[in-house]
Amino acid sequence: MSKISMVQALNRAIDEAMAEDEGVILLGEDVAAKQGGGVFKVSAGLTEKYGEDRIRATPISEQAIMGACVGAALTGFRPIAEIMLMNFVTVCMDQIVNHAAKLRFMSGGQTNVPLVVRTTTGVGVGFGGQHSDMLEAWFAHVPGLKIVTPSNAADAQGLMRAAIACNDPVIFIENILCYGLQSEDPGPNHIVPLGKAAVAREGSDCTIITYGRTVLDALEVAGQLAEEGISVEVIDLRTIAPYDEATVLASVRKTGRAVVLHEAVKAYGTGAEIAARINEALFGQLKAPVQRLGGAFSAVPMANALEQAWIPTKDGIKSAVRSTMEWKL
Amino acid sequence: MSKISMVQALNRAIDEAMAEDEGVILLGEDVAAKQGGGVFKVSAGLTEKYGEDRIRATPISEQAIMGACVGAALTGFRPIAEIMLMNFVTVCMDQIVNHAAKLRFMSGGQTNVPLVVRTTTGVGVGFGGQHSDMLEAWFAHVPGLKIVTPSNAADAQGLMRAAIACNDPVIFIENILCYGLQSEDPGPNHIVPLGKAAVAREGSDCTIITYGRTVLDALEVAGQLAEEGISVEVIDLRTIAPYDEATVLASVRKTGRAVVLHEAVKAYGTGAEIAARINEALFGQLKAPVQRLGGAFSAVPMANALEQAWIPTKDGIKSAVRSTMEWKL
Amino acid sequence: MNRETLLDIYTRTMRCARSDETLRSLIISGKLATLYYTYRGQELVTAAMMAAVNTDDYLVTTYRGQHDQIAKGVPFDLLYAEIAGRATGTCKGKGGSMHITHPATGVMVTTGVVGSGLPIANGLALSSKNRKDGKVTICCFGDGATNIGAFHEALNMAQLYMLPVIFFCQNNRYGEHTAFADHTKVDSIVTRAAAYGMKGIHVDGNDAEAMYAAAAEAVEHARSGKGPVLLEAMCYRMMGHFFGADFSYMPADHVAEMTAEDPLPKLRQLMLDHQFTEAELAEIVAKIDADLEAATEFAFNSPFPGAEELRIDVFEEEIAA
Amino acid sequence: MNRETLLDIYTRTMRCARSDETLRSLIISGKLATLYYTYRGQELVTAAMMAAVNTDDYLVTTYRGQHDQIAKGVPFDLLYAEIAGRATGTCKGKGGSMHITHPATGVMVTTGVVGSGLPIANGLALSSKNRKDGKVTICCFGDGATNIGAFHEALNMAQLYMLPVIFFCQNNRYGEHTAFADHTKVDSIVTRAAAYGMKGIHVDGNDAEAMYAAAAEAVEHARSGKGPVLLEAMCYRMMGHFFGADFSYMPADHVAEMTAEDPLPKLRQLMLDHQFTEAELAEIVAKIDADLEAATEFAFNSPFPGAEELRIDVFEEEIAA
Ligand SMILES: Cc1ncc(C[n+]2csc(CCOP(=O)(O)OP(=O)(O)O)c2C)c(N)n1
Ligand SMILES: Cc1ncc(C[n+]2csc(CCOP(=O)(O)OP(=O)(O)O)c2C)c(N)n1
Ligand SMILES: [Mg+2]
Ligand SMILES: [Mg+2]
Repeated sequence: MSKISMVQALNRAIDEAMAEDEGVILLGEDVAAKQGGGVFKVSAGLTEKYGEDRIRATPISEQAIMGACVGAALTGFRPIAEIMLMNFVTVCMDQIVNHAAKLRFMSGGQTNVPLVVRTTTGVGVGFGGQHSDMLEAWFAHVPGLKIVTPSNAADAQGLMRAAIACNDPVIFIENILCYGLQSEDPGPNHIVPLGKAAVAREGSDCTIITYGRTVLDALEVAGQLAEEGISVEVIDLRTIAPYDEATVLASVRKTGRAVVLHEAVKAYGTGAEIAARINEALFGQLKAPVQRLGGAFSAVPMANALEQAWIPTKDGIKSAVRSTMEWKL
Repeated sequence: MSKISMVQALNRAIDEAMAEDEGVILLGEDVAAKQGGGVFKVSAGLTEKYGEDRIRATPISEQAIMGACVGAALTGFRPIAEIMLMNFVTVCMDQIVNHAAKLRFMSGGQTNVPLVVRTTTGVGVGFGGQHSDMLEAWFAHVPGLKIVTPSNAADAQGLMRAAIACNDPVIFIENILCYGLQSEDPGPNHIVPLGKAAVAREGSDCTIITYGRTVLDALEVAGQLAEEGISVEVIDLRTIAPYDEATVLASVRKTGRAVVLHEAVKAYGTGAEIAARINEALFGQLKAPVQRLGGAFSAVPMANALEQAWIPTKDGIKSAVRSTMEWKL
Repeated sequence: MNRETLLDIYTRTMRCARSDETLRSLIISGKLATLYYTYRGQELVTAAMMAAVNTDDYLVTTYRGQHDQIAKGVPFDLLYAEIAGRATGTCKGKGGSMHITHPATGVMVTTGVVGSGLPIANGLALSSKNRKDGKVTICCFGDGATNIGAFHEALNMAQLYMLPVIFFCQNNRYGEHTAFADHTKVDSIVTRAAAYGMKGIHVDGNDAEAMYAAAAEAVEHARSGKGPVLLEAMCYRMMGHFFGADFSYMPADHVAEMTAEDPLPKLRQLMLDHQFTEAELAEIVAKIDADLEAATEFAFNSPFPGAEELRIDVFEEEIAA
Repeated sequence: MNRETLLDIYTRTMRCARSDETLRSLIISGKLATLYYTYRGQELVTAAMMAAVNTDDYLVTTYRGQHDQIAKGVPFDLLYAEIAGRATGTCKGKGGSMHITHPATGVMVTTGVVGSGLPIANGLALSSKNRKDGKVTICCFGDGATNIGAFHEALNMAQLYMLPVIFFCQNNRYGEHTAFADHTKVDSIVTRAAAYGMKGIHVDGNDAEAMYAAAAEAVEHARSGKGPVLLEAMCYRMMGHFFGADFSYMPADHVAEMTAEDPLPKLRQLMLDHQFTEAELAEIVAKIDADLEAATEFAFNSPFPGAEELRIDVFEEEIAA
């Protein structure tokens, strides 16, 4: 079967959506043909097909980008806003949180904001403190937003189609390190529904719950632990919100053990909510405390030596699973 | 003993700090004498004493306010930035998160940002969706920030002194509904150290962990439950970061039961982290699952009927404690 | 200005003015408990502007925009029910006076965050430009809002894309407690149009004829594809920031000076000068007052929203209980 | 311009130019793996500016500000160690090239977020104003940064408070892949000064004499209490956004046209015109090259930071392991 990279997959999903619906438009810095189709080339070739009215390169004005997308969405467009790197959402949180997320509710359902905010981030490329943050926990705390974090190219394609089709605002978080990842080509018009986690690997002893790039780490660790006789089930959430609690609980009910893993800072990260919910639902039924793994409690350091120590390592994941297996009161 | 309101207490703490250290300055919308000393009058009388160079009314420019405070702090000033309502941090998150919080780390300790960000919020006054949010969980997720949430006037005074003295950035969250609250006057130069929770009421059956305005609700509920023979201990965190885990765990170890309560949206709120940590530390030692109470999963509605249903009620707190007491596997 | 337009402006103005009085007296009498941002002194600027556009043109406004909504055509009964937090309000009571939405009259967003409406207005205008639907978008905001980043970003983008949007600054000379001269060093906001290569218009908003001419010129410019306009209408906030708020920080002599410019008596005189009779004017007001009384009754007789509404309109799908 | 100043500018320029070459060749050869924003084409503008200020004046710059830092005086060895992620770097390797801080030479903040330096620069200048320490603050940023909200808020506040700050726009005609004319409709950034009542200066940044005169004028204005200045120096980003990045979106004929304006050969000619000899110039460069070689060696021989550094400098107190 042929392969497709995550960049190609995203491009295809947007292309398909644009072909299908004139209301799909894309705004962001450098996204048009004149600028080479985006810094990561996700929108390459689209201006040529759909024109500059639909693929709009913007000034460096994230509030204006987001506001324009919110406004257009209110009239029935399905805009995609590209925020070049996730840290830059900090200059347009107002538009996302006070407006995009709330306008359906505050208008009593008269209006809605079918908007996709595409952004990317990732630790491990030496981009340092202001270009590497994973801020999904902030958005998960905001009623009205959906949050997507694909871990592979095929899902990226299918989730992007679902995100564009969604009638509510979606934060679509890509990981720079995953852009080149190849998946088996799912073919055209592939759709992965929001709110459905994937069991990325089945297992019976311990569940790792994760999303985005760290799914790859979890799968690699699961493979290694299998050789030690530990059977790890890996859940790829795919969407953080809506949270697929049923899939998570079914797995943890089966294994009795859970490790929650993400690249974002551990403290007050999404892992806290997931762990709290597992504990609430399965109190007294767990064989070991739910463990959480996440980034260190500091800004992301630039020096490679430190950056690698910042991020949860495969060794760290392995020992978390092992200590969960060995846990005794 | 004489009484003092929270507004008076905050004013006194700032006044004392300004008298002591010329580096303490205040920037914010309407804060100077010409504007009446702030919308909530917290800075009333200070311009007259310290002059317009130190009490600066600003344009409506939260990024400029925060940036000016960050810059001044880098040179040794101890600025206080007033952000009129907490929702407006969404227009200056970049300065707080990418700069104030990170500059000490990114500079390798060469610079630091002794800044206090004062802001206020609160559900229950009919301010609606864009003026009522409690966003402390966002800040708790950001390494480098400290977070203060006083529940009474005396603490507000003492914590404000500690916050201004702190050599790192502090987010100081006030609650509009508490401004008029009276405490016994703690007298001048009262200091409450950051990172120390208070046992607001002792009890033996169940611990309520909370902070800010909901401490009052918890205390009221504890009083009522005492009549039913349920002995509730109330922990007032006072600072969310640093988190006083020792005090919390000591209490929950004793009671075996915990309810975490806050006004902020429950999902992905600070309660998730607190619950996760209690579960991690006391796995197998709890008599019931840790319960969490927080705001509903929607924007804050304006209509009073809905707003009251949005916020955790005293009845809700009561039944959470009761169900925790009655919990059976 | 022809008599028909003048009458239109007068009617819109008086709808604003009478509603303002009604709401203030409901609050004073304790019948209504709400945060209300009176626009006393700004009735005319918006009446003239809305007389120059169509009902289906888009409007974005602020917490202080009840006059903008009324002048645009939002029915009193739905508006009052919303302000009173009733299930029958424009937004089922969820939004409240700071967040009125009413697409039927083009009222797309009312925001409580200063400056945030401007970027959103661009999006509405971009929609019109792409669809070629011929609509213009009016975006109302105050003088204080022109110092916030969103203003700058929005104006630059609007000009770059040549969007059919009118940035309508109602310069009432105060942003909360801060006087115009204390929040910027420029003498007029319209100076800033040049920073984007944008057309700017400055007008005395208390002069009905000048105000209407300025509005019509701005609308013609935007609608005909010549790009956005920054229109600054000078007016005055005759009371505190919100109704009931202290405004002792406003110098009494300046208040007196500006009160002499009150647009309501001036407009009334203009009507008389145009041979409208006292009786005609009284009849218009009587009709408005009757509408307001009916709206008040409708609002107070309407049910409150039920708690289940917290799970509705968060997403398209209702959240499970 | 006197010969001494000219020599100073030349030396600063060549320190920037030689360092840029050094870093680029270290990256090409694979010895250094880092994201590096070359400032090729912008050496002179900053050299002239820094020649006009004192070492203890404050500087705020961006990811592309290595030339600003070098021209301001940051020692090569500390800078190179930081870029190479070593414990001996200015910031112990934690910040990296995008976040150089070096208070000893006034380098207070280097930010990677476009436009965010401007509000912070105000704070440094406010500190100087309140302390009356006579310092000025130089804030460097690009043309693209002038469309973001922080720019607007900062300029308005600076003028309102009459802060001693120079907003130094190095207009290199690109913001990432977007050409100047595609991100705003104004012909020059300095037009925007009027939107704040601010003094604006526009200068050909490839002309050493004009550039130095403009810098000196701006510094005199700010330092003497006359308020902030928006100084726009026209220059050109001769390569891609970061070193190694594709820049095929830059039209070849425009690149050629701008290359003819390259400040380095022009400055060299000016030196010769001022009777500096080839030998003198060569000696200056040789000395710089020796410094750079030593710095490179120092950097590569320095240790990496240890993992415990993740718990240090987050707060004043070290975080417990
Ligand atoms: C971002 C932001 N900062 C502060 C506020 C608080 N606030 C509400 S209205 C207002 C004054 C606005 O003045 P102006 O733009 O002149 O409008 P006006 O109230 O005069 O109509 C302020 C500061 C806010 N709502 N949003
Ligand atoms: C708020 C924000 N948005 C986007 C970016 C991504 N970005 C980095 S540099 C840059 C271009 C900046 O252009 P300009 O201000 O002209 O500076 P130059 O790179 O030319 O020196 C962009 C868009 C960013 N760093 N910050
Ligand atoms: Mg105003
Ligand atoms: Mg540039």
